[in-house]
Amino acid sequence: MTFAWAIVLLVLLPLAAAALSFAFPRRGGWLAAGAAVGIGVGTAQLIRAVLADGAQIHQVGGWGAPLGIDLRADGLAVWMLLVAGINGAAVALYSSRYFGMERSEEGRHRERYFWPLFLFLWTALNALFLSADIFNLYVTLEMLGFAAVMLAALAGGRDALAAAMRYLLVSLSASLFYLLGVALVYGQCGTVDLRLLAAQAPAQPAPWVALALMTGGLATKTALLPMHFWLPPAHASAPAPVSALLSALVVKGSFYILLRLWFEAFQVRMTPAVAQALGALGAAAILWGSISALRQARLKLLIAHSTVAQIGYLFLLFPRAASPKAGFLGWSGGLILLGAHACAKTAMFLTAGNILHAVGHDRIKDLEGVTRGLPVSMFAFGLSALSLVGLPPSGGFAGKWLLLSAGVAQGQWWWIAMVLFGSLLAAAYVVRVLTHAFTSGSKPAILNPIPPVMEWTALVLAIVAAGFGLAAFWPAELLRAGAPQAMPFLAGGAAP
Amino acid sequence: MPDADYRLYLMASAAIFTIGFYSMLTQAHLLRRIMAFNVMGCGVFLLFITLAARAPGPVPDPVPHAMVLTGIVVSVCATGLALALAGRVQTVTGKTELEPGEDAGGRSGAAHHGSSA
Amino acid sequence: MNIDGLVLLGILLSSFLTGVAIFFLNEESHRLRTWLNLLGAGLKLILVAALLWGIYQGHEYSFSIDFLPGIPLALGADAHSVLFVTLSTVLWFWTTLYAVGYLEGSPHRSRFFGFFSLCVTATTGIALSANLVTFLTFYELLTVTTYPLVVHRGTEDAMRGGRIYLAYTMLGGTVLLLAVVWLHGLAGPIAFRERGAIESLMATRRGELQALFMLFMIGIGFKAALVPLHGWLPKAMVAPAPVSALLHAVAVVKAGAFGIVRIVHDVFGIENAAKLGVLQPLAIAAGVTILYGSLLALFQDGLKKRLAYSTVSQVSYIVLGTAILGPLATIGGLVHLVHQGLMKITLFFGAGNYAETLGIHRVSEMNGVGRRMPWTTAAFTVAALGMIGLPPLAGHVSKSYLNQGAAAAGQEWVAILLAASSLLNAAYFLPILWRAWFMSPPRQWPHEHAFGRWETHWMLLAAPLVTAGLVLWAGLSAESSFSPLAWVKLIAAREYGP
Amino acid sequence: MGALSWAALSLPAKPPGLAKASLDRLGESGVAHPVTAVLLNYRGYDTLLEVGVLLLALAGAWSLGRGEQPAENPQSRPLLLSLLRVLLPMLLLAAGHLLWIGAFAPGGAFQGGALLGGALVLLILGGLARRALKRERCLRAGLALGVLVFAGIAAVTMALTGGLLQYPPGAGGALILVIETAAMVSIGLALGLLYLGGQPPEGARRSLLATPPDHA
Amino acid sequence: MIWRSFDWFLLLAIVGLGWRSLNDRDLFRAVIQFIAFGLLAAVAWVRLRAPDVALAEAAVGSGLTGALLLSALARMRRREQQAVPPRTEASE
Repeated sequence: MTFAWAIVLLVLLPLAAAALSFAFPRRGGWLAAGAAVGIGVGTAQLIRAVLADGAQIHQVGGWGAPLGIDLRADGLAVWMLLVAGINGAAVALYSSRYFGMERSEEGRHRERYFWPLFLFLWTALNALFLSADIFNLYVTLEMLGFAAVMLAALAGGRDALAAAMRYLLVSLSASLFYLLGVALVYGQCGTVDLRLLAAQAPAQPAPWVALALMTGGLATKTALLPMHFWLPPAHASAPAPVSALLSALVVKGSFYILLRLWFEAFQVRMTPAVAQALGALGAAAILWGSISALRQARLKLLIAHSTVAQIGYLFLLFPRAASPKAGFLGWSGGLILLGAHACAKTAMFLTAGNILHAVGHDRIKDLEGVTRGLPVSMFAFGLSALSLVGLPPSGGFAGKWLLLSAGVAQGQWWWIAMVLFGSLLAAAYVVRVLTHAFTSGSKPAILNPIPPVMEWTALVLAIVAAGFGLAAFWPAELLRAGAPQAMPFLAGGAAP
Repeated sequence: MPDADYRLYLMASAAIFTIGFYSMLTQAHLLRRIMAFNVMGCGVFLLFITLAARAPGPVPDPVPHAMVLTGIVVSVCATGLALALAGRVQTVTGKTELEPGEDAGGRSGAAHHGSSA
Repeated sequence: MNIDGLVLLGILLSSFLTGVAIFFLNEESHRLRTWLNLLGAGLKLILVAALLWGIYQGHEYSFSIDFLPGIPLALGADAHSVLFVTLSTVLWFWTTLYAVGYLEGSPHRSRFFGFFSLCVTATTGIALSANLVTFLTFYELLTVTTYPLVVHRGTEDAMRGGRIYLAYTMLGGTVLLLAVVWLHGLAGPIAFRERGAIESLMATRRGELQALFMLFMIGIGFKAALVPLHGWLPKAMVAPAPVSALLHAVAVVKAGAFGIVRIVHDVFGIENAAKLGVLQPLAIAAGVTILYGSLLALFQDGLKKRLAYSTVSQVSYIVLGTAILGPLATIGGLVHLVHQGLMKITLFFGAGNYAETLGIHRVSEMNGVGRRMPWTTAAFTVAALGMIGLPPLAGHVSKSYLNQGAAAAGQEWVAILLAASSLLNAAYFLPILWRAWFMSPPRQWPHEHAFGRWETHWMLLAAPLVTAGLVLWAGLSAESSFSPLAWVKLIAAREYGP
Repeated sequence: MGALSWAALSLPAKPPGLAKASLDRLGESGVAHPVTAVLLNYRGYDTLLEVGVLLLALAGAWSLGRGEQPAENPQSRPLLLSLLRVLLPMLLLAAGHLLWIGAFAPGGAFQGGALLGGALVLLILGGLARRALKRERCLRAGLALGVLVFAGIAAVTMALTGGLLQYPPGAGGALILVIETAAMVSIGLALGLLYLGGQPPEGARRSLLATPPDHA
Repeated sequence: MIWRSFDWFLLLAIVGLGWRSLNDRDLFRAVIQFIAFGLLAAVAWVRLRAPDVALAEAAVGSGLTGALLLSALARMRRREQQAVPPRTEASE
């Protein structure tokens, strides 16, 4: 199967499924299932191709950059597709029961609109990861943003709508910042192709401003401190599967573009100062996010604030990977952490959804005795917490290990302390939840039964998150096999 | 019709974008913020089109034109969506502004259980 | 990796799969759970026996899979591993039996035994680790799997104890992680017993190595309960008795002591460590811990608390032996790893029996308990006398080797220290024995349960009797060729061999 | 703003754009108007996703619940109706014209779609679209049409030429026209229906003149 | 010269209208100014030789967006009037 067919499966199939599920609202679940299978096949094929032959390029329309749009699958892109695929499929499975639980007119309405929006979101993610064209990335970014906002609004309550409104305004402004940057880049370089930009490496001032604008916009969409304010309310008030998508995947879309910009197209501008500055924001996010997660009274808000902190970890990738001493260690560490966080966060939000539905609230201090009613869910929560804290052999551990190793190789002790301290804070806030869950309360307090599929989906994802450190060498291999030639820093700090 | 003075247009695009962004930050009414977004967008489009007009050759560069067309459609979609959402926000909360308190993040729903279920 | 290596994997999986299976058992399927537990424990015993036999036959065991990029998850069976894995497997079997009896009828048993099995998996994993990252992995797993056991009762007290336990051990784990990452950054991935990397750094990176050694000792010292990192141990006493037994004799504290031995012997090498000048501070820390633990034990009225402080003190014997250069001290320290385990588990079984049968939690309530529960008290007495170091019991063997080793190394202060500690041991154990045997029982016990024919449930009785027997055996047959001492001598010979 | 102006002014006076490249290869694109060539051929993939965004925006708006009929002034209705009678055919004609001339002159699916959308808004305002708005299934199909046709053609070109949206030689013009027609219908519908601010109101409503109750 | 002053005039008008439309106290007037802003932008596109964009801007950017804004404003006002107690000050 050629790369082009994989694109048909990864982009056109979910897009068509989205349109069809809008046209035939009752078939949404089945269409999503079909799209999930197609995406699975496409991703598997791409992984195989990348491992065998390195990065793959497809010139849409046969024109080729700069006139046409190039799509590209390299190790990074395929890894992101895989992460999105796993989490997307899990959320789809979960949602097949979640929205059906509510038998009201409103519940049916939600289910009808969840599927097209969800499929658009998945289309946008796949298209985003495959794109090598910064204007095309803008279009995918908008699609991603719209789908995310409307999914967040699906809960329909007062909080959810206000949060979604804020999210939309923030997201739209951020997109325009990005687009303005694209305009400046095009005016300077005459191309919007990532690889051609990398080859040009212009030194004029305009790209600096462009890069600053794009970074600002994308960092806002990624909810990097101090532009994180919109995230907790939006992620916490959305329906559980949507929260999972938002935290696990949506913020990573814009983060991925940041990686592409700084490490590929404009890598000449990746000076130590820039890397340290981005890393410092990440460190601040770890602190702020963790401490405010500690102070939350509600489970979903706690998880949402933890996302802010975990995003901070992702930004530690910049100072780590930008160094010639540790490049690949930091790079693979950050990206493995990204995958691990996605799975762990999805599992956590799905668990929170189960709890919310089962006991009718998610106030942490009143969760006593929940373990008895929902042992599988709480076990899933515990397992995903392992990964969030970074205990071995979880994916979170593998990622942090590599980041720490990179820090040691660079001799930057301040960052190492930050990572370790962040882990302790993470341990503190997850233990806060587990403590209440383990306390033998007087009442089991389970109001509504939870369909087993919803509990087991969360558990399987949690097992993936907690166990995939055991296979951490594999994504590292994938990232190396598919590393584009344009990323010379990856040669540095290769794992022995 | 002689060529326009492009420097003027470039500066105007920067000004329009800045005005839009400033209002996005300072205005509270949702309708104004949505308009502010459109004004910002207009600034970006003006930059694109000016750059296209500066391209060497007899005809302007069509690529930015196509990009702007895409952008305009996206922004009208965004406007429609945002207005619909703003309408719902007003129906549910009775307000046409977002509460500034929510900016802090984390306050929302401390006492109030979101209707997500 | 070889086929033999699968035995190692089997040793881990025998309890891991049991644990996972138990999680999914219905709370009511009491019999099935018991059988599963004993099956897992028995299977593990058989596999360990097979391992011992194989090693005796000259087989080499190793198992490794890819883990982090460039670093495998590796298991191996060297002399240290076998010593610790045998100890923990044997004691686990009896603790399981004991726990089944102890928790009869209490809630959340599936959860309890699930984590119980996982906890032992982690302990055997620590024993069998063949490199630092594997060690770290199981070390953290141990933290995670013991937490639910500590908080098992779910009371306010339990939760508080659990929080403190977790805070200490997570902090320790973090420091250990830092040390491991740092060492990997300096020397690349290291398997145990390969000291080339360290040796090449000895000349150039002396300061860093010293700092690293300190970090390792702090990181592991939390679990080994070295003063002042011991604060969690008395608080963790809220756990049910079998858990305390496991924590003190088999799993957590012991894993800490074992970790210190590993780092000194197999990562740095005892001679390198001596050249770095880091052994003396470690010895002093151990000495302080020994005295401090014994002193505090003296003032505890709670029986389990007294035993807990006694552990703080006794475990540092192992550390002390490791920190003194010379084969005799090494033997003394290592053999105490086994002997202390046997004695302490017996003591905790005894304490559990008193609590479960008569509702006794305090030393002051123990008057005449020997008449009501002679078998339990006999086992308790054997272990307590062993702790004091009375010949021919197990404790005596360890202490005499430590004494001789210290003398050989020219560290006379150790002899004084040990004498003082023995006196203190006697001071806090003998009054208990006196009360138990010679004072008259009260008219009514605080909270008496009837258990039929025997003085208590037979499962609760069997375990301490067996372990007390082991204490006797380890002391009496110390000089035979199948005792822990013989095995330990082998290790020491290799450590100081050519 | 200063930095922005400074950056914009620092851009090269003759930017190295793609003007020449896009004109040079116009012959291969199947259309004669460069902007249409960019939109539907060189960068057709962008447009495919964009048609998706349009549908997504509408789906998003509908997900918020039912919209409302805009309240209108009864006095203005006769006037509006007579205006519509003249305007509507003209708008439809103009939309078709724009679509057709898009191949070689300014115009195309977006502009045509915008006119269609405008016509739809006028119909709604005039209360003439009431029956049409009740046929939700047709609306949904019409809205999805653009995406489905576009994606379908993308897949077909894949089968024919081995390249996504790589039109077989000579067939470019025709395929682009098919895509544009379907896209124009969907664009027009979507833009017009966004005006309602939600899903079309339920058909049960008696009179357009009655103030619709708030949809909570 | 004439064209140059035309550019000046056009751009000043656009910037001015942009500012006014976002800051006028009366929302209705603000929307009308916004529509005018869009139409002037369309003129600018023509001036920059972008007739496609001008067409789209006039139809979509100004026309449809204006219609959307006006109807949204009308709906908002109606909701405000229906709300109990009436809150007129929010429309400014």
